Amino acid sequence: MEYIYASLLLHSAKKDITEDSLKNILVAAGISADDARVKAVVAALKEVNIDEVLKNAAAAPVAAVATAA
Amino acid sequence: MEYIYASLLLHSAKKDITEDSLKNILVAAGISADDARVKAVVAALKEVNIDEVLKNAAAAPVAAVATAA
Amino acid sequence: MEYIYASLLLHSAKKDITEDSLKNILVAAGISADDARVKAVVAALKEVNIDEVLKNAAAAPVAAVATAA
Amino acid sequence: MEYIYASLLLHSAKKDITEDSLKNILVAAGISADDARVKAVVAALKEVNIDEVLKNAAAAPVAAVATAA
Amino acid sequence: MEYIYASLLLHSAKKDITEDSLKNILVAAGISADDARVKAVVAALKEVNIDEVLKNAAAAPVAAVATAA
Amino acid sequence: MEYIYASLLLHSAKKDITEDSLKNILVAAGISADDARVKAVVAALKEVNIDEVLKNAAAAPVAAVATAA
Amino acid sequence: MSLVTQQRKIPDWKIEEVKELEAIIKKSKSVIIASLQGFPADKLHEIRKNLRDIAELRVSKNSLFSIAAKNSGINTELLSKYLTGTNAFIFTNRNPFEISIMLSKFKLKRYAIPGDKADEEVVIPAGDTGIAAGPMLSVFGKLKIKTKVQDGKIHVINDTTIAKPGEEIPADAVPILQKLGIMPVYVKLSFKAAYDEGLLIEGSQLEINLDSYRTQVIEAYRNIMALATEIAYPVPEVLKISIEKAMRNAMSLSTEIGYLTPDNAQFVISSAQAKALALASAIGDKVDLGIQVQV
Repeated sequence: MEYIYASLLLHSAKKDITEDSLKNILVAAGISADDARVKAVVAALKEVNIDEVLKNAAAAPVAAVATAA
Repeated sequence: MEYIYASLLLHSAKKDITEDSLKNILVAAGISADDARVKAVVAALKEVNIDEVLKNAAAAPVAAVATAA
Repeated sequence: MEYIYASLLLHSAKKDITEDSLKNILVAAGISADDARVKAVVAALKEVNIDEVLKNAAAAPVAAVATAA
Repeated sequence: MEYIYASLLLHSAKKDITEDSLKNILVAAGISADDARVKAVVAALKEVNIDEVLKNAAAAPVAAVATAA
Repeated sequence: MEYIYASLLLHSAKKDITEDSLKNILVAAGISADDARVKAVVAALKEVNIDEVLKNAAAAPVAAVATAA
Repeated sequence: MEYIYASLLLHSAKKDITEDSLKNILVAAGISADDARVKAVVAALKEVNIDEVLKNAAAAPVAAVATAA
Repeated sequence: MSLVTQQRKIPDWKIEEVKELEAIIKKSKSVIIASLQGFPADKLHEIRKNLRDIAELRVSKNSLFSIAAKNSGINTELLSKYLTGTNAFIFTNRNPFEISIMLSKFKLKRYAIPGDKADEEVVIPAGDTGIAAGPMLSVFGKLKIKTKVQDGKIHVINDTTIAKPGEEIPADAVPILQKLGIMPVYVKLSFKAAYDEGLLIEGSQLEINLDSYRTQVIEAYRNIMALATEIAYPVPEVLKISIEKAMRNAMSLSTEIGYLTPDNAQFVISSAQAKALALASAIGDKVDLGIQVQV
């Protein structure tokens, strides 16, 4: 999950999620960044609206309740 | 949430969460790390069993469901 | 909500919520305290078991469900 | 949590959350304010949109209640 | 479940779910597509608001994880 | 989610999940497959016992079905 | 017969009353003025009993209270508009809101009169009513209460509800309820105003809704927890929530982009599977998918 945490860190700090920025963080954390994986994550994240996803993540437990009720 | 994402990144990579390691990541992410905050977060995290919390986080919605049912 | 925040601040610091203590905080915050409201809040919160209410509100989604169920 | 209550008291009264304003309230509440913590909280709050956070906090529990009821 | 996975793959990529597109995927996966079943699935999905169904299902995996943990 | 649905489709049809088989499906679905992502998914799935995961996900269907019903 | 002076025209009891009022006003921080309009006088003693040791309730003439208040240094101009009709005066050293809350928790009941709405469910209990069988039997019949006659008295067969809270109580039932000692209507003092050490508080302000305070306390708590979580306020109990939230966010995001690692595979694949099953069950009754979706 390191790549995702790094991406969320950048998103949270309102920084662009690029291959470089992601790699920088991973390296700073002492993790050897896998180029292909970095590329894949950056490409995949371009296709989603992260804010939207996080908003839904916050709602998830509530939804869980709703389905059970 | 940047401090938490950075902490979980370290945790996920099985690295120690220290003032230095946390600051390194924040700086790499282009965030100006506040020394007092870094210190405080690291100190507070020492009292938290992160693995336990992550396990419980996964379980939380179930509790929610149980109460609602 | 200012009166409630000020009251909970006192509660959180384990101080008595009195007309004087409440007014002191509001004034320090630059708010002109309304005497009648101060009195109303102090009287009402005496009847409300804040610890009990907070305990129920504690684990956000779970508590929300529990109170609603 | 006194520092957060004090901050929301200021926010709720549409006052700036500064080190001074925060310290004033804490002192008025009879709490000895820790300078480093005051600094850290003020710095941290500068980075978030408080209104946004409160809106999201309010939305979730209400939804939970509504669906569970 | 192959027909469902194929349909979700198309939906997720924001492509129309037609008899041809569904059959193409199944064939590419090395599955011999049953014409009648393809027809029936496409017709049935036309009557369903897929986004709505998926949104409501979103909560479930959390519970699944929890039970596994 | 396309890569996951394509993988589950292959798994469900008892076909090997390889870079080629995954790419074939994505192309058939009209999606331009990203090599790095395909590689990453296939590599990750090698470490995962999908049958086991799906078995543990068995708790999910109940909730999922309940909402859909 | 001696000359009758202006002074002596004032009856002694009035002078005495003003003196007493002055004494009470001087030793009390605040006074609440409550209307006695339509308030059953026989219920006042229950309120007095309830307020014992906390406040003193007196029914006085407005004019006498006004004189006593003025003599005690109260700005009676503030109060004059409330000093009409029949009033009770509640003197206390407590916060007047406390008195109001206390009285609101104390339910006073009275007998119904025709036209009243029930404040609580009105039930005619089964058993002997003690009412002689006679013309009253037809009243029970009209109220659809099943009865039998035993030893010349009307017996009710089953507990029978004749009005739910908020419903009008049938006028025919009023004498029966009185006979049975059932008081289904609440009475409360209506506060006009409070005067608290120079501060005037309107009667409507005195009505405190404790539930709304509870709600506000919860809201305030939620808000501070949300904010503390967002800024990762460094205390362990907040950081736990922050971590949970970060973890959920990471799980959701990796699911959304189909990013798989051994530590999120369970979550991501389960999520895809749950969606597939939800969709399968949504169309399962129309299509034979060749699979069994467990319900």
